[in-house]
Amino acid sequence: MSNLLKLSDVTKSFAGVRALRGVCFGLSGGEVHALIGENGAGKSTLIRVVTGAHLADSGTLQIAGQTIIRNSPVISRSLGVAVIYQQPALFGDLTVAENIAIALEPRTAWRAIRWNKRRAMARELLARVGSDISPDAEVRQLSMPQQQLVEIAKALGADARIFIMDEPTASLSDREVEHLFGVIKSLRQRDAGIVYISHRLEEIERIADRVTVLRDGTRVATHPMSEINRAEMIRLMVGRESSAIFPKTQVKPGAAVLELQNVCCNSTGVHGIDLSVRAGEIVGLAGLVGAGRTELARVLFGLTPADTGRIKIQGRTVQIRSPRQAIDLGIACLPEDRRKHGVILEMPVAQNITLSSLPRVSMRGWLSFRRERLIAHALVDRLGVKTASLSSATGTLSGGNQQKVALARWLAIEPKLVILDEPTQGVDVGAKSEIHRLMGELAQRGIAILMISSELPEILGMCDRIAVMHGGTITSVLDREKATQEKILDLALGLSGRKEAVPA
Amino acid sequence: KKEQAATVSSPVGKQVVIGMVPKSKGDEYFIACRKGADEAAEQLGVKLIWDGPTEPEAARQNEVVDDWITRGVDVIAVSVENKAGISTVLRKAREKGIKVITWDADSESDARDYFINQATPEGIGQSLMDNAAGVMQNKGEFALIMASRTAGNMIAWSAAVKARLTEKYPDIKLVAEEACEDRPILAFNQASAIIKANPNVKLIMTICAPGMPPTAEAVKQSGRTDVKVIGLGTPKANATYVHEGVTQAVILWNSVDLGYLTVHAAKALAEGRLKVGETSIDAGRLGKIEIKGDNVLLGSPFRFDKTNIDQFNF
Amino acid sequence: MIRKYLREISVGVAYLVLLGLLAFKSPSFFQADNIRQLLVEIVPALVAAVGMTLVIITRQIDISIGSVFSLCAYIAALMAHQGVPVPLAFGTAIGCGALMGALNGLLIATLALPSIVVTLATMVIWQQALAWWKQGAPVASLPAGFHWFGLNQMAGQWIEAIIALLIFLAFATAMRYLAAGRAIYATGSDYEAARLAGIRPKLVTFNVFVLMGILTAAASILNAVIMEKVYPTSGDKLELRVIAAVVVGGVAISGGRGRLIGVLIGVALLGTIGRALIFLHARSEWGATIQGTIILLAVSSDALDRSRR
Amino acid sequence: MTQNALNSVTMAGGRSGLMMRLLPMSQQLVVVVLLAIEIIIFSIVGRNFLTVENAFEVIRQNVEIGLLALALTPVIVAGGIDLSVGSLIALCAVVLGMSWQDWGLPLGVAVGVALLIGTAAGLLNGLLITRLGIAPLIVTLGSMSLFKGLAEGLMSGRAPFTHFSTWFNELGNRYLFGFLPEQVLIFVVAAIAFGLLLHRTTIGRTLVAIGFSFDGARYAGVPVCRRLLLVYCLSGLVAGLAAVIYVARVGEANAGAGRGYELYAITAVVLGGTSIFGGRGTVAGTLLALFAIGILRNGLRLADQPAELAGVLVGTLLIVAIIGNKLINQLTDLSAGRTLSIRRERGNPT
Ligand SMILES: Nc1ncnc2c1ncn2[C@@H]1O[C@H](COP(=O)(O)OP(=O)(O)OP(=O)(O)O)[C@@H](O)[C@H]1O
Ligand SMILES: Nc1ncnc2c1ncn2[C@@H]1O[C@H](COP(=O)(O)OP(=O)(O)OP(=O)(O)O)[C@@H](O)[C@H]1O
Ligand SMILES: [Mg+2]
Ligand SMILES: [Mg+2]
Repeated sequence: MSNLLKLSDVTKSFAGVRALRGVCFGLSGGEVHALIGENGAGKSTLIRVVTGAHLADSGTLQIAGQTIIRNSPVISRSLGVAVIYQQPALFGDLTVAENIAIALEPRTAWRAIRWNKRRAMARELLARVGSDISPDAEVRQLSMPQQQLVEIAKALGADARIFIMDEPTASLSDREVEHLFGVIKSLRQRDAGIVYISHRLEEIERIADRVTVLRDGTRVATHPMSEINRAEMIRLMVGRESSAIFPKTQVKPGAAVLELQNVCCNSTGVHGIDLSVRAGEIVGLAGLVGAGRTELARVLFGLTPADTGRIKIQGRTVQIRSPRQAIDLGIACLPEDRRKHGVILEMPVAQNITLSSLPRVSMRGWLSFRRERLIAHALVDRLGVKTASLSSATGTLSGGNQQKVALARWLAIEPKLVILDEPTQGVDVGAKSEIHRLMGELAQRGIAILMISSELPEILGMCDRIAVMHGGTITSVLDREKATQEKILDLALGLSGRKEAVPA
Repeated sequence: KKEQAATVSSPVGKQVVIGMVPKSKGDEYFIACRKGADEAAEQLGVKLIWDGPTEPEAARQNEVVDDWITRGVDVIAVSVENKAGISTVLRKAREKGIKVITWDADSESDARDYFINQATPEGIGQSLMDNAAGVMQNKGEFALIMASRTAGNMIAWSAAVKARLTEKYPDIKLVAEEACEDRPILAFNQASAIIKANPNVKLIMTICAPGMPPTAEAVKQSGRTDVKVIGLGTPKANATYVHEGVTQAVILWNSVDLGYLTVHAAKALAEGRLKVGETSIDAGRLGKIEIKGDNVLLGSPFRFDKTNIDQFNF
Repeated sequence: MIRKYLREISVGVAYLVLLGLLAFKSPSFFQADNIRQLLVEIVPALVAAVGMTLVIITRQIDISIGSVFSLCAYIAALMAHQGVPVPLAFGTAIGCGALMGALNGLLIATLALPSIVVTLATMVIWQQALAWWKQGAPVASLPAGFHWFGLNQMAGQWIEAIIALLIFLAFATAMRYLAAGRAIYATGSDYEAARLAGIRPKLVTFNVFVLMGILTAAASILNAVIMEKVYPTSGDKLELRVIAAVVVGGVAISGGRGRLIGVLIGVALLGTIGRALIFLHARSEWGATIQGTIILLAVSSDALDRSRR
Repeated sequence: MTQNALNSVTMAGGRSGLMMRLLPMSQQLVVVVLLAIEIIIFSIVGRNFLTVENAFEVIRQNVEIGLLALALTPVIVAGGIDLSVGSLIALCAVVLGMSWQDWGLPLGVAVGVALLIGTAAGLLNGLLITRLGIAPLIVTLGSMSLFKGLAEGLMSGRAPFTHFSTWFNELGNRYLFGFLPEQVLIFVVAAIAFGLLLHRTTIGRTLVAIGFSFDGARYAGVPVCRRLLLVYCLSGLVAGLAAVIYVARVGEANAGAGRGYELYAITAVVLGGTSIFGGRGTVAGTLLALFAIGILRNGLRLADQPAELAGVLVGTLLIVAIIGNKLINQLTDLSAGRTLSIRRERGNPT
């Protein structure tokens, strides 16, 4: 096996933060080398050092046997490194074809563009990741998962031997994940090496040959997959025995909090939605990418108001025309895209937390900074947010902690119904189990929860009932007992379910 | 303390300080005025501060004067952009014991001691219109390009022109009226368009010093020898066009002398030599200049044409 | 397809309506020499607008072009006046434009300062410096080679139009079919992604501002040779006119989007109104009102489109 | 877990907390220094510079622009911009004159009408920006030309309106107790009002949120459209007020009023450390910058220096200030890369 990648005691720190401390890492042809660790452990930073997005402070880097002095995205690429970054690095205003082409074509500025060639190439690559996105679509009109797919296609296109994937499946649903794994296998046969980062350990178990665990910027262990199990991985990542994931707490559901009857929203393609969520109940929304789960959440939160149908909150028929109204009705919504919608990165933690409950921290419109600090402090403690202070910019927190801040904001309004859109996406096991624990706690306090997740184990583990969406509508609702991975997948794929589909 | 300040800024000692405000810096016409003012200041050994708006905007002049009141000058001489506007602050200056002169354009008469009167709006309007009529043999179409639609004096002048037109020249028709915002290129474009759009326009009158040469240029480039130009401007800038016969006449007073005279009057005023009831003032190379009431008369507008334009270099 | 070019189409239609009105009300508008005059009138704005388009696509803005325009033309004139060979004078002017653009670029690209603030500052500086330096005196008695490049009037006018057209076509094609052009779109669309893709966004931004300076200088020369004198105020308010034309032409102020063809139409539309009003014998004091209305209508048009999807 | 979070909050609070509060102020600090330098220099070279009268004179002369700057601060903090305020002064001034002289309304009422027009114009801007989602820069670029055009059209070559009642002119020229200009009172009130609005009310807080991230604010249930409408209406209203004071001070109303003021005002706001990208900004900073500029103009004049020099120096001041601010930022914890990649997530700069 050829040695593709070799890092030895690489160190990298950002003003203040020591992101990497003397990390060693290797990758050889034909293997999938998984890189795991909690949020902020340094995974992304490590791979950004390899790709030249960041320059290491010290340590040596060898790509394909060559020692790199001053790395850069261009150099690493020329040496056959292809990368899928955690935040898709795409050009929203440009077409899919061009996004892919820019990554693959030579760097020279005085080069003629051949558009047809670009389109053809894009179509071919997208097909390989099993997607039919039009090459002429503008990327900014694609959903997050679709953008992920473009990223993957981009990486595949490069005739690279080193593939680096930073949480590629974070927003993908099982079908695309399967496809990706297929691709990875074929790459592996071609004797390429893959560095695979994910917070989903079952994925790791399936495809990885080796696992390296990072904690606080140091490498704690590297093991062949055969010699390590999930519990061990978690222990290494977290540095302590972690509570079981999905701690489902049994709650006796109360009266219906949310009732939907034939809700339609033409602009988003959501139609014929019938669903009810009772107090203390956790209802899961499963489905493939683009099934319309997030769209439904947006309808309920008044971002794209429903055109027809009836929405009842605690038995009262209501109109939800704006998020403001939704909040006044006691509806909270944790959005899918944390960094864009979930929190305001530049704002201090405290201000982020109280943003949706300003009436509670003010008298007749006058802010009371004391109350703000009190409320924020209380929630920061309750959720165990790791932050330097209440007044540090939320953007300086790790994604997982940003997610907790976003959640805290919604707890601050003391909601009746909480909509969670991919609440644990890209969140590490530690933070993840805390978020799950919190969900249980909320349920016990009689709050109704509607959770969207692309991670079936999570759905199966957490939910009392599971509504499966396909093509913009709910094809069927399963009870916890009846639900199995296979069944849900069938329904999600629209193979079965038509018969049991609730009449619209 | 003030004495010290004075001596600091002027070793000569008690030197007369005159603040002179043009309507707008960078306008050829006022550049010419400044020439004369500097010349006189040189002769008389007075300290001349020359400052004003870089673009015609009413409030700017007030601010200059306000600050000079604070600074403490002996005489403030203003070429008034906005009559009512400036008068309030000029009165304030007089209360503070500063002598006030208006030149080129007058303020309200109680707001200043003397007006260096080279022409009233009516006077200008009349001679412009009369000259135009002369060129057009009292009939036909003509167009008007003014510096701006907002400056008070512009409005007054164009009004005066129109008044004269309706009162004396029934057969002359004003077919187009543009404002060039004091921007030569606009005057050029507007003139060229006017000529094309109004085939039988016989004359373009441009009441805007920077706008006049471009107007002539446009007429010249249009190749229409039958269209003539007159207007307010400085001789030197228009000389070539006058000789080429495009521009028939440039109406103006000798603006260098205007600046020159203003400074002389200012000094006299400051030293109390210019008392109420004086009938004349001795203004250096201009000799004795007549005074009527509180108006120092430079003489009525002057008509530059082929015959005399080369004698003036401003 | 129609949606993609909605802005170009709607603005184009508006322009055709205007021309139709003229053809109907005052056909004399379409005399050859009037059209030439019109071209000459529009040309400088067009060349500057090409530069501004690049700048705005890079998600920056440059409001200093008015001052740069005045200064470059003035420098060229002064040199020519002092007997420097005209081509050399023009060359130097362009060089100065490049330098002033480079200064903006340096502050904006390397120090990552907001372009609107930087260029606001340089605008004031150049403008006031020029006013201070020469107190607004125009440069007269220029050598023969200056006015209309030493050609006769008609030839000069055609040359102007042709030069501008060539510049336009060159950039229009480059922006679509040259990697360098696409790099500008990429940089404006997402700076960080551009960096990761190995496009050097700093360099791109810097170069764009240098180009802006050069094109501004070129425009100022095209404008200077029209008359026998060069005035230090020749560029007043140019930035507003140009930016307006560019956005009317459909270039997104948020960067990354827009096509030069639209800009061409935008410049033509806004550039024709003034002259058109005179030919329509309209009360010209309403000119600014009409301009404003057109700008607002144009930009509203694609807002409606956005709400449709 | 909860335990150590508690610690970390209480422990690490101090330093980075202080930094967070100081960081947005760094440019204000730079401006303070520049201001001090100016004052020192001018009190040496300028005549009667360091006097109470002059101090108030400076403020008095900058009241109109100052008002605009105050109103623009929340606009820019909310991530917007309003180029139309200068032209709006002209429009309101003309309307004021007309409604008084032509329509024979009592001057008091005419003032009301002017303010109303201003607000309506602001509303127009706001509606175009929020309902149609067009970039503020573009909308107000258009309305700038529109309002100016309307003003000129309405005047159409007639003489400016003058000879307003004395009580009205005094509003712009009388000195209470012999030294305190009346309009300065109005300005002080406005300054305090805007200060409170932006920094002490929930509205101000939501404006900051909108400025940092429009979408983020929307998802947090902030009534973004209503808030934006509010700030643009306010800036319209204040432009109207500025027009009234302008007319009162200069004693005449015409379509040339307030030309170019928008740039002076914007200069003051950004010099005062308000981020043109939205989010960061303080009224105090705006005031500081306003004085820095006003004193520069005034001081140079008292030192017999030409206005152009003042212009050049203002430009230089602006560049020095933002560079200085940049350097300070780079010394503090937020590295360039950090701020940049966070900016990535947000809308466009202009
Ligand atoms: N550009 C940056 N500037 C400053 N600090 C950074 C930067 N990038 C990462 N860090 C810090 O470096 C540490 C490691 O970040 P990194 O993104 O590598 O974590 P990660 O392992 O990718 O976490 P996740 O699982 O959330 O992706 C974090 O504490 C983070 O705060
Ligand atoms: N540009 C940046 N500057 C500073 N720190 C950063 C930057 N980008 C990421 N980080 C830090 O890196 C760590 C991981 O962030 P990253 O964006 O990789 O993950 P995420 O998408 O935020 O969410 P998660 O951490 O759950 O994966 C966090 O501590 C975050 O604060
Ligand atoms: Mg990461
Ligand atoms: Mg991450």
